[in-house]
Amino acid sequence: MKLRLTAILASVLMGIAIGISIYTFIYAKGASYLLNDPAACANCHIMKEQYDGWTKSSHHAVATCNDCHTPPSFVGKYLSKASNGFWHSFAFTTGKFHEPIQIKARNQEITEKACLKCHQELVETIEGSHGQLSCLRCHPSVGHMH
Amino acid sequence: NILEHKQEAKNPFYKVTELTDEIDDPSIWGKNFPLQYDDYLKTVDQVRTRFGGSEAIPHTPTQVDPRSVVAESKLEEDPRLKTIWAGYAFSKDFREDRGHAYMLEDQTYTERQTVVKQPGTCLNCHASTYTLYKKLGSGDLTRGFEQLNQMSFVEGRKLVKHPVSCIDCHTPETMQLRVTRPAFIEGMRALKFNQGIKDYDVNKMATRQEMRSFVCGQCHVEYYFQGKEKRLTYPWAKGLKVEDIMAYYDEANFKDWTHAESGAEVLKAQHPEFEMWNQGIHARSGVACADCHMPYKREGAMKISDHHVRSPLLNINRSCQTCHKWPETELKERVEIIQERTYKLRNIAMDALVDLINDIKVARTAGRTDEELSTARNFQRKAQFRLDFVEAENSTGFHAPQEATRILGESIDFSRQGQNALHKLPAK
Amino acid sequence: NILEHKQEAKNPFYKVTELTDEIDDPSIWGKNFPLQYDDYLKTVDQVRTRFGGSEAIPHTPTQVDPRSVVAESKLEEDPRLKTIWAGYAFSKDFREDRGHAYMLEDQTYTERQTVVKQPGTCLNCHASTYTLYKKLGSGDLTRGFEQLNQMSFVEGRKLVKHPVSCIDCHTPETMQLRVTRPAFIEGMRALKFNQGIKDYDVNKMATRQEMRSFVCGQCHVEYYFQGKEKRLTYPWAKGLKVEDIMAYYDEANFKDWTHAESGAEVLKAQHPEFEMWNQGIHARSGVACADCHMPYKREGAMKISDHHVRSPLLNINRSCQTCHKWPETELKERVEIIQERTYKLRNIAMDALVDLINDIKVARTAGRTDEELSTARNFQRKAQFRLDFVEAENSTGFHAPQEATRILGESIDFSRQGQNALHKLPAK
Ligand code: HEC
Ligand code: HEC
Ligand code: HEC
Ligand code: HEC
Ligand code: HEC
Ligand code: HEC
Ligand code: HEC
Ligand code: HEC
Ligand code: HEC
Ligand code: HEC
Ligand code: HEC
Ligand code: HEC
Ligand code: HEC
Ligand code: HEC
Ligand SMILES: [Ca+2]
Ligand SMILES: [Ca+2]
Repeated sequence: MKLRLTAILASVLMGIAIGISIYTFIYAKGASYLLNDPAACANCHIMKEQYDGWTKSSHHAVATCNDCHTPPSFVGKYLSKASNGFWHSFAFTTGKFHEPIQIKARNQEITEKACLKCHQELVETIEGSHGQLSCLRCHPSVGHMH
Repeated sequence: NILEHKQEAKNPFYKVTELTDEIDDPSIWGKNFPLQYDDYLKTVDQVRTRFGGSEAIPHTPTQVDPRSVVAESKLEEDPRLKTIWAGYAFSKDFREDRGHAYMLEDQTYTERQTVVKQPGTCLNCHASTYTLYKKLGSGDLTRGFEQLNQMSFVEGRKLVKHPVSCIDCHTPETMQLRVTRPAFIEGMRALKFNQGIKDYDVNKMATRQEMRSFVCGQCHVEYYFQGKEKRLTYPWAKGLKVEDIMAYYDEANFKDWTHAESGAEVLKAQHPEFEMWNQGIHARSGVACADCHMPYKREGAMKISDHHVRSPLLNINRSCQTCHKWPETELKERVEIIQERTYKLRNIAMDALVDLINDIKVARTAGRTDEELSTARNFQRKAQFRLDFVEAENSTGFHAPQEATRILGESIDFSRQGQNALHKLPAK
Repeated sequence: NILEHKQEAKNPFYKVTELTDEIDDPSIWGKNFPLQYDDYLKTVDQVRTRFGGSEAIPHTPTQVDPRSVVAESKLEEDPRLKTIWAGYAFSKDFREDRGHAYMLEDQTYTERQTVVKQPGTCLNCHASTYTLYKKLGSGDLTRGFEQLNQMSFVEGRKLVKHPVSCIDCHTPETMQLRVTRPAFIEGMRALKFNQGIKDYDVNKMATRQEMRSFVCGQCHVEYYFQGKEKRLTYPWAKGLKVEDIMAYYDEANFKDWTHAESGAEVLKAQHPEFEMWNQGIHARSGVACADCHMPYKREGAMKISDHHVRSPLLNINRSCQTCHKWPETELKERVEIIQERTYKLRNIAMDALVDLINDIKVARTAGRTDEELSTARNFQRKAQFRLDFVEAENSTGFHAPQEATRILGESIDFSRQGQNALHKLPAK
């Protein structure tokens, strides 16, 4: 009984949070989030650091946030953005996230693959047939200098 | 709530009251800067880490020492320290350091006060002395500083109210950092002169990033009281390395005390955090004290400096993870590996020094002359200062890992050589 | 020419010849991988760094030693080494190491060959032995390994042609890295067993990143010849720290030689790069030997591993700057600061050890019994191994800065305590 109550309570709260998040998503120009404009990401002050870094990075002229933070496929791109977009909004609104922000395994994977979108040819030689070669181990700073 | 977030982003702080250069009461500054003030007050917390932080030890208040809580005694933790400092006030009472909130009372009630009549100089690093300096020197900091140095601690103590306060690190109008301690200003001038830079003035010439360490360097340094004026002096004229400082003291032929058991004229090093940090890779990489001990934290849309100054191991994500993308547990382990290595060698160095002291004592009671003992005593002086330089440095080696173990290695060599020198004396 | 680049990129490996698991001649592999081969050939270059690299010293070819160029003699650089190794082949000839291209001839013509009859075991790390192992063991690496160990060096030498070659690190079909040295396979198995992992098989269980260090760990390690079978053994069953290795040797009560002047049964450490690197912050951060000694380089439209294995200080931009955004000069200085500290303490440790050896010698000639000398000799054994562990490690402390100075600090303590032990002997 008690359990059920808390469950209901939880889902209600969840509902509210989600509500707010969707509000956030819209208010924080969630729409532009789905575009390629890096400024969209910077709508969140919390993303400002990366944005500022990116403008100084070796890649600012050649790659936007989404080039490195979304999977190659068209659908995959929007799926991951929807999920990132929502969760970022959720996290941002509830303020529940680890600081400094750290890329999560799933997104790190996406980013690792993203490098190959553009550098496949260059690294064919070193990639080898065996074992994944992590680019970020040596190039963590290419995106935004840290 | 995001609306608020956007708000905050616009105006970082609200000016409630007009701050002047005369207000040393932090609670008034706190009206304009409540966030920093709240954190500043948190320095009363006591939490232990493997080698740092501090433990809250209950203490039954007495007439002479009304404190109800103190930090753990290092002398009880390691009685060898009593032998090493025999005859010096530190062998009476020496405790783990704790938060800034306690600096004034801990200094006032340490038993070290009961064994020696301490000068007003002590207060330079344990109280908010800026306004007092100005008052005593009628506007001239340095003259005020000289006045306080020459008072007795008891006299001086009556004239101060607060531990280090906002005004000691900040200019009220701009909140810019500033150095308010003449001893640091003079120490840096001597250091820079040695490097070929004339008339160095930290408040004019230091970069902002440097100031984020210099404000700490006003107190977290090795020091001595020069002459009968008891002028607080930082021995940096030859450099900041342990060898440079030792050379400075030798030239001035200065001694802190004469060792009770061995009769050697020895030195005591105190909290050379600034000097040690300078030898480390972080200083070289431009990482300031404040980066690790007062990391930025987010309050809504604002980034503020965490004024709860403490062990970074109690705040690893903010103190370290902005630069090191390793998990907290991993970063903690990295520190402890460095500290364990330092601690292990420190213990070997301590045994070596205690052995030397005992051997000299024996030779002395056996009637060896001062002349016969001089070589061994000189080795003790060398070994003692080096050991102390690491022992008294509060990061247990972290601020400069390899330098700390290198210094201990030399300390060991000197202690053991001292023993050999005795053995080599012609039998009689 | 863009077109050409595109070509290259499409099939990075021009398969001009079929590589089999029997070909140890690198020039044949070079047909498929000309870029790597060209760099591989560059290991003949000799360039000095402050503490590393190597210097090309002209040498007039003789009957016994036809080399026209050798590396500088460390014995002449520091004669104290002769005292420390008195009675051991190393006191005859010990030189700075140089590029892989020289490994076979330098081993063949070192004067250390003239003083002792060396076993075939030596060849494990100085020649391409993979195909030979297979031949001798008729397919079974380990059996072939055992065969070679039991031959004399002279016999074995006739059966090898090349220094370490492609086949010793690579599987021909995939170019995947592999470990071909049974001694490393067995050493790692023992080490992992000690950590609670059973039947560890490096070639099956190591990650690609680990392999980028393990291929080097096949040779850049401390070793000894076990029993009369002269089985090449890596003393890792208790761990990789100097204490663990020392404990292993003590338990096996193994000695490398009996010291000519002191009569102590001592150990010689050789190139423990792998062990030392393991104690350092880079290993902990997943940085492999190949990351620094074989950094990626861009050749036209592709990136390849620089097979010109050498001091990273000769290639700082590729070896360090991808991870450390500091100027080259700054990175070089950081290394040299670490090395200078290590070198300074290494010299102190060396003086201490030489003093002990001389004191034991004196006591010995004065007719002290073995029993009376045993304590001092045991101290010499401890001090000698620790000093050597840092001295023989070729990064002059860089691979693990604090660990290196910690070890030297202990070495100093043991040497000086040894002297004290002698002085404390009852007069007679
Ligand atoms: C609504 C505010 C907001 C916007 C807009 C936003 N982010 Fe974030 N982002 C966050 C927050 C909050 C986090 C921390 C989430 C966490 O760590 O759980 C985060 C974390 C991340 C992370 C690392 C954490 C992870 O999940 O791996 C990446 C990568 C990232 N954002 C990329 C982007 C990109 C690319 C855009 C634009 C396409 C973007 N963000 C737009 C708020 C935002
Ligand atoms: C949208 C295409 C694109 C993506 C995605 C991309 N890059 Fe690049 N990258 C480029 C281009 C084009 C250049 C050359 C630009 C220049 O030299 O300034 C470049 C340059 C570089 C360089 C050399 C300049 C430097 O910063 O040192 C490195 C290293 C690099 N990329 C690594 C990466 C890694 C690692 C990733 C994945 C995290 C990545 N790139 C993702 C297009 C891309
Ligand atoms: C072990 C370290 C390491 C790893 C792992 C690594 N790189 Fe690099 N990378 C380097 C070095 C060193 C250079 C500089 C080469 C040079 O200067 O010739 C480099 C250069 C580059 C460049 C610039 C080439 C040029 O000169 O324009 C690109 C692009 C690049 N890497 C992409 C990648 C990608 C993509 C991956 C992952 C598949 C990767 N790297 C993995 C070390 C690494
Ligand atoms: C060239 C590739 C590249 C581009 C462009 C790029 N990033 Fe990243 N991003 C990365 C990499 C690589 C990491 C992981 C860093 C690491 O592992 O240390 C990362 C991590 C992050 C993180 C998590 C914080 C962290 O350091 O782990 C955030 C947030 C983020 N990126 C946001 C952005 C935003 C916003 C933009 C656009 C303004 C952007 N990125 C553009 C490569 C890129
Ligand atoms: C790179 C980070 C870093 C920098 C920079 C740094 N410290 Fe520390 N400091 C530490 C760590 C880690 C410890 C160990 C804390 C522990 O053992 O709990 C420490 C310990 C201390 C302690 C003892 C703290 C305690 O809990 O007892 C003091 C005092 C101190 N540091 C002062 C300074 C001063 C002054 C400076 C600048 C001159 C400085 N530190 C620079 C990281 C740093
Ligand atoms: C140059 C600055 C400076 C001066 C002068 C100074 N102190 Fe301190 N004191 C410190 C710092 C920094 C600490 C904290 C680090 C530590 O404890 O090692 C400290 C800690 C202490 C502590 C707490 C830890 C302990 O030692 O038990 C006492 C008590 C103390 N001081 C007493 C005194 C007395 C008495 C004098 C005068 C003889 C004095 N101090 C002069 C800077 C100073
Ligand atoms: C006016 C002198 C003074 C200044 C300025 C000062 N400190 Fe301290 N600090 C002290 C004293 C005294 C103590 C010891 C207090 C006690 O033990 O009662 C101390 C203690 C500490 C501790 C130990 C806290 C603990 O829990 O063990 C840390 C860490 C520390 N200071 C860091 C800093 C940093 C970082 C700065 C600069 C931002 C700084 N201090 C500036 C005098 C000073
Ligand atoms: C021991 C030195 C010290 C003391 C005492 C001190 N501060 Fe600070 N404060 C700092 C440092 C260091 C910074 C960082 C300044 C910078 O980065 O330029 C800072 C920054 C600030 C800032 C700028 C915003 C921020 O948070 O970075 C404000 C406001 C501030 N302090 C208020 C106060 C107040 C109010 C007090 C007293 C309750 C106080 N400070 C006491 C050292 C100190
Ligand atoms: C503002 C940046 C910054 C901060 C904050 C910082 N570090 Fe570092 N750290 C560095 C740099 C830079 C180096 C030097 C290596 C390099 O260039 O990457 C370094 C090196 C190290 C090393 C290797 C050096 C050694 O002696 O083994 C360790 C361990 C380390 N940091 C731990 C920490 C810990 C723990 C903290 C927090 C208490 C911390 N760092 C805070 C930038 C930082
Ligand atoms: C983080 C970079 C780095 C890593 C990882 C590293 N080394 Fe080194 N190594 C160096 C540097 C720097 C030197 C000093 C070179 C000098 O003094 O000229 C050095 C020196 C050496 C030398 C002597 C070179 C000479 O010029 O005489 C050898 C042999 C060596 N390393 C082997 C290894 C092996 C084997 C590993 C892995 C087990 C390894 N290194 C891992 C950076 C590294
Ligand atoms: C476990 C691998 C291993 C074995 C077994 C081995 N070596 Fe070496 N040898 C090395 C490595 C690695 C170096 C380069 C590092 C160094 O010189 O410290 C080296 C360097 C040398 C050098 C050049 C530097 C010097 O010492 O003058 C000579 C000569 C040499 N070895 C002779 C021998 C002889 C003779 C034997 C047999 C008794 C032998 N090696 C057995 C790994 C080995
Ligand atoms: C088969 C044994 C063997 C293997 C495998 C091996 N080495 Fe060596 N290495 C040697 C020997 C032997 C020498 C000394 C040659 C000489 O002095 O004649 C040497 C010398 C070196 C030097 C000194 C070069 C100089 O100029 O002073 C470096 C650096 C080095 N090796 C690094 C490595 C690295 C990195 C790896 C792995 C990628 C590796 N070695 C793998 C046996 C080996
Ligand atoms: C001492 C060990 C060693 C020797 C000998 C060696 N290699 Fe390598 N080789 C490596 C390492 C380490 C890598 C990096 C592999 C990885 O990252 O998985 C590598 C990588 C390669 C690659 C993959 C592409 C690249 O450049 O990263 C090729 C092709 C290659 N080597 C060819 C050769 C040839 C041809 C020879 C002989 C002329 C040779 N190797 C000798 C250690 C060695
Ligand atoms: C693949 C990445 C990588 C490469 C390559 C690399 N390092 Fe590092 N280095 C690190 C990491 C990670 C640390 C640990 C500190 C940290 O976490 O930032 C470190 C720490 C250091 C430190 C501080 C530790 C100490 O003992 O003081 C120095 C100095 C350093 N590296 C120099 C070098 C030099 C010189 C080279 C080239 C010969 C090199 N590194 C190559 C990643 C690397
Ligand atoms: Ca403390
Ligand atoms: Ca060399």
